[in-house]
Amino acid sequence: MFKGHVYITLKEGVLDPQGKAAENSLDTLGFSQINQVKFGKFIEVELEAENKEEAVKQLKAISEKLLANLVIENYRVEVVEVDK
Amino acid sequence: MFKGHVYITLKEGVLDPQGKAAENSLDTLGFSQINQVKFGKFIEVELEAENKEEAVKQLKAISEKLLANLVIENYRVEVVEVDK
Amino acid sequence: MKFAVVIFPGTSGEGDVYHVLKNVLGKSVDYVWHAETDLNGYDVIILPAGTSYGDYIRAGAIARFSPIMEAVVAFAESGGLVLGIGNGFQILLEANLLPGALLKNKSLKFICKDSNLRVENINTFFTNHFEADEILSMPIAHNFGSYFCDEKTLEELTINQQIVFSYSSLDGKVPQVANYNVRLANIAGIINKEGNILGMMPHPERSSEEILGGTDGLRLFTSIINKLEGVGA
Amino acid sequence: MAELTYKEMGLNDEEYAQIIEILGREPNYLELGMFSVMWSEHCGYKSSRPLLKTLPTTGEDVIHGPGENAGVVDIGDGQALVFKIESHNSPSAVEPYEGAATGVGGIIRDIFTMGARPIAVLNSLRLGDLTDEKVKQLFSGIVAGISGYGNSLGIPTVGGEVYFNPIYNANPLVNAMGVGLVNIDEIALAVAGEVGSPLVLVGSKTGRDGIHGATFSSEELSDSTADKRPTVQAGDPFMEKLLIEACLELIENELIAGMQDLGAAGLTSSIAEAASKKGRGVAVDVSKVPQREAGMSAYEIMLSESQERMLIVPQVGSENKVIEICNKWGLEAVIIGEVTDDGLFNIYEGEKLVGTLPVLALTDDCPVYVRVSEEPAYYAEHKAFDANALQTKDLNSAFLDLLSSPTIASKEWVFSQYDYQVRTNTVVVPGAGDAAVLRVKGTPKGIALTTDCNSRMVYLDPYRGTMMAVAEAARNLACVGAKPLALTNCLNFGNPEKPNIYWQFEQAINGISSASSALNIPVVSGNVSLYNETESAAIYPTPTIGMVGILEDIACRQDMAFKQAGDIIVLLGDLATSLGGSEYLFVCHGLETGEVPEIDLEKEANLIELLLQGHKAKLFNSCHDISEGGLALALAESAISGNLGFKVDLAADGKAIDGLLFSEAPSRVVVSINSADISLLQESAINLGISVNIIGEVTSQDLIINIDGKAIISSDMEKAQQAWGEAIECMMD
Ligand SMILES: Nc1ncnc2c1ncn2[C@@H]1O[C@H](COP(=O)(O)OP(=O)(O)O)[C@@H](O)[C@H]1O
Ligand SMILES: [Mg+2]
Repeated sequence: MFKGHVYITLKEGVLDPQGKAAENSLDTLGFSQINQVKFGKFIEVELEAENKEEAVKQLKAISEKLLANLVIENYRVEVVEVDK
Repeated sequence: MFKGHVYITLKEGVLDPQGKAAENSLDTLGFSQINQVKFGKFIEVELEAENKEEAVKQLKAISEKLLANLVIENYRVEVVEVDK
Repeated sequence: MKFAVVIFPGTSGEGDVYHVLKNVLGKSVDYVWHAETDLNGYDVIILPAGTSYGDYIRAGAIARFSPIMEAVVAFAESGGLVLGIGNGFQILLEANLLPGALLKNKSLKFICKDSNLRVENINTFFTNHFEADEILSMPIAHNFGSYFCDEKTLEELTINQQIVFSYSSLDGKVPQVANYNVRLANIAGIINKEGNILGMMPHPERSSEEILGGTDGLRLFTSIINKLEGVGA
Repeated sequence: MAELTYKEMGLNDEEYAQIIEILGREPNYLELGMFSVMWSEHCGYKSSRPLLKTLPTTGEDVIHGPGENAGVVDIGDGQALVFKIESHNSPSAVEPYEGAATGVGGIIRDIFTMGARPIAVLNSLRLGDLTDEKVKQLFSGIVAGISGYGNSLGIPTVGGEVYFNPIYNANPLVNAMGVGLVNIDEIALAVAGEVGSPLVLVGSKTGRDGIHGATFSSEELSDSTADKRPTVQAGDPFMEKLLIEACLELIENELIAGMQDLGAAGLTSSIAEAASKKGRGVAVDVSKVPQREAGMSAYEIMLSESQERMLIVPQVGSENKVIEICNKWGLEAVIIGEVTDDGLFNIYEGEKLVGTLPVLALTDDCPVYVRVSEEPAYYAEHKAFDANALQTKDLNSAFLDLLSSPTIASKEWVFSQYDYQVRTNTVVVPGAGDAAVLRVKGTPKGIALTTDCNSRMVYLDPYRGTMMAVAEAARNLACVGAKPLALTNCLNFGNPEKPNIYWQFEQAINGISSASSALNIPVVSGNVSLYNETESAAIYPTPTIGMVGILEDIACRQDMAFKQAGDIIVLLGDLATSLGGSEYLFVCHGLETGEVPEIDLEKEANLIELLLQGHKAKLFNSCHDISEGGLALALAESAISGNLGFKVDLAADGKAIDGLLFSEAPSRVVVSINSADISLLQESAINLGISVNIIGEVTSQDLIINIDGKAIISSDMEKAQQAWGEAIECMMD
């Protein structure tokens, strides 16, 4: 059993109104040292696989097929084996 | 200038309909080895700070004040110094 | 001629377009459940507005994998007419039947209101009952309604006149700026190069009866009927 | 989770003793938990039942009154409206988005549980001072939650109200009203079916969320509610949508003997209520219940308030068909038990019997309290207030201040987040009129929907104030052309164990009764939310009234917008001056006091009759009732909506000028009509004893009110539009 993480972020040049809104309210809240905020997704996955490579392959596959929209998003996967 | 990451996940026991929907869809797509999918947020932050501790403190502060909804969400922060 | 209105799990807007086609226009129309795989006998496929699969992950992300979508793709490739309204548009984008993607509204809020649209291209199956540069009023109701594509795609859309509807002010002015983001933001509906697949965020089915405040939307449906019955489909 | 004592579960010593007596032994933890939720205020109506019994609940159109999941009224052509209003206050105070969202989910389940297709949602909100950051967060979270849930169901949110008052800072109110349409012969009821019929649980898996939610919502909010946060429930509108379609398909195919949604107190309550209807018993095996989390105890499973679940009792022998249809909709459906004849609620964990108690003990033996009632000192004090003692104000700036007071200002910021058009039946949309109007496809008919309650008036005089709320709801329906049919109510109050609060409660319910019988509008459903208090204070008593009405001919509907310059403006009703409880006193003098204006229910009934006659004769070009802000603001709202001005001339005749402009005295409506039609209107008005005051005319621009020839209010349209149209937006974004 493997545990994987998928990180989904917006591509350069794609507007991130959520990030902008956060920057503004942080400003009004007095957090003047915050320069930039970018919103993305953090997806935790539990999966079965022969080995780590196999697991990475699967995570990439589901990211490209379903979890991320490659027109606007980039993704990064990471596998953490679960010690039973 | 520091770069920080904020990871926001649903608290144990809080319903994650998106995760459920993803699991079902992946199942029908033939990814039978995927057991569980949990949706969270991945937030990238650029901020000014004296030092790493200072930066961590700020990330925690903005997570609690704005980024995370502590009623149903947990958060984790992480700082990566940016080498200029 | 016969219309099909596809229903996915959680689809919420199917009844509105069905009502217009059947009761306002007296056309024959069926609901088609997403698990079906056969679209034989239909002339126009409509992916209705609203929500599907709760719009989880991304609007349209799950629906595009429903069994019926293979048939929709085949139908479209053979030149059949496909109309996606709102959520239907989002599904067409996720299925790569149209280019680009729809992002969260700038306001970060759901927006329900009447919008003014300028017709940018009247030489399509879907717009031949409009007049060039005519200003229409149609409601919008969406969360993810701001269109996005890369500059290259935008150039192609522009050159091939694939931008069919633009958001506009009443006087018909659409800021003709160079700014790529602003130009994107004005896009309300696009068509594929071949001209048989239209996706739009505004709701023609909600502006097809006087009692609802206007009938501009109705002419989109009569355009389709006109073209098809004209060519004896 | 650590075991709670019966006190922590909200039971007192007497109640605990009573339970021991009923069982003839100490209850085990599971049984205790089940008693505590069923005997909570929320489920057991401990403090309210005796008073609620006094409400008029019958009428020729009433098919089902209180007691079912929702009320049902006949609208002809074999169709009926199913509707109910319900609160989700404390969950929304803790988690505004999910709290409000699940509130919508809950009321919608009540509607389709009756076999009705949900066709509309309304929402009645009370929030604190909108300049307070915390209040802004609550406000946007609540509205986003209603929007997020309702919109994805494809059910239009067509109306409601929002009031702002510091009294609600820590105690926001979220009342959601659901409305459905059903063919009378397809109405479903929550009955247990035959002995031996299986109990089928459909929908979401059961998790640990919401355990003791019912108890929680029956307690005052204190800092310690922070510890109760695990009781927060998250909604899944997609699952709800599948449930709607599946359940309606089951009913269409006549496969159901009974159906009951799972709400407060989860399985315990819905099973007990279904079984009690026929004095039946039930045997349930919790190990059969699909679970979201590992290692859940019988206690947790029976008390969980996980959302989007339905209990179905199939017609004998049709359980497989039922499960099949549910599966087609992608819904999990499992048999978790069966109906028995021994009147006992037996809970098994596999083979093992883990709890057994009499069904009726849970539903009918819940103790009932007639609390002590005492008139609070404030009542007489406020009544004694003398408005003549007020320092004089510049009334033109008062007018502009009122226009931008969030309680009066345009609610577009709210309803533009709601899909109010889906289903393409909404013909008078939010903001356009005093009530929403929906067509009924396939008929010439329309239905009108509204919610109303000015809780400041109710606070100052619970009896009068509540009569005013009922009257305003009826008037709002009549203003759009609808005959009021029936009402639902959501009684939001403080802690009834406090004599002053119980007095408010008692007076308010008497107010509903009086108005309801005088106007002949029966009460067919409702909901009670008590203990809306923090350490600091109780909320204003807020008996929200939801009302439905019918238009036999939808062509006779009307909105509030002036239509053409030259039309004459008529005030139907009196030139009243009483300022008691007015928004003017609050906004311009910082006062919430005064004697609540008198209300003459017979006159109200006649006014409504006059409006209906006028609509029928198509006399009115606009119609708007006078409520918050008084005559001046009613005029302004009609003008702004129509983008036309007005010139009004009033004679003081020694009356107080600010009173003339801003009094919120009831039973008054502003209409604009064709000058040719005035005599017609006067005729019918005289017969009904309603005074017709011609006060001015519609103009192409500028809002002007002269008193004794002197311009008291004078504003250009742009200024007024901005003040009224952008106030809330400016405060929020
Ligand atoms: N929370 C809300 N949701 C939807 N519509 C609302 C809401 N609040 C107010 N509205 C709409 O705004 C208009 C004005 O509301 P209100 O001031 O309560 O009218 P009235 O005073 O005539 O009852 C009505 O059409 C009402 O339905
Ligand atoms: Mg009102």
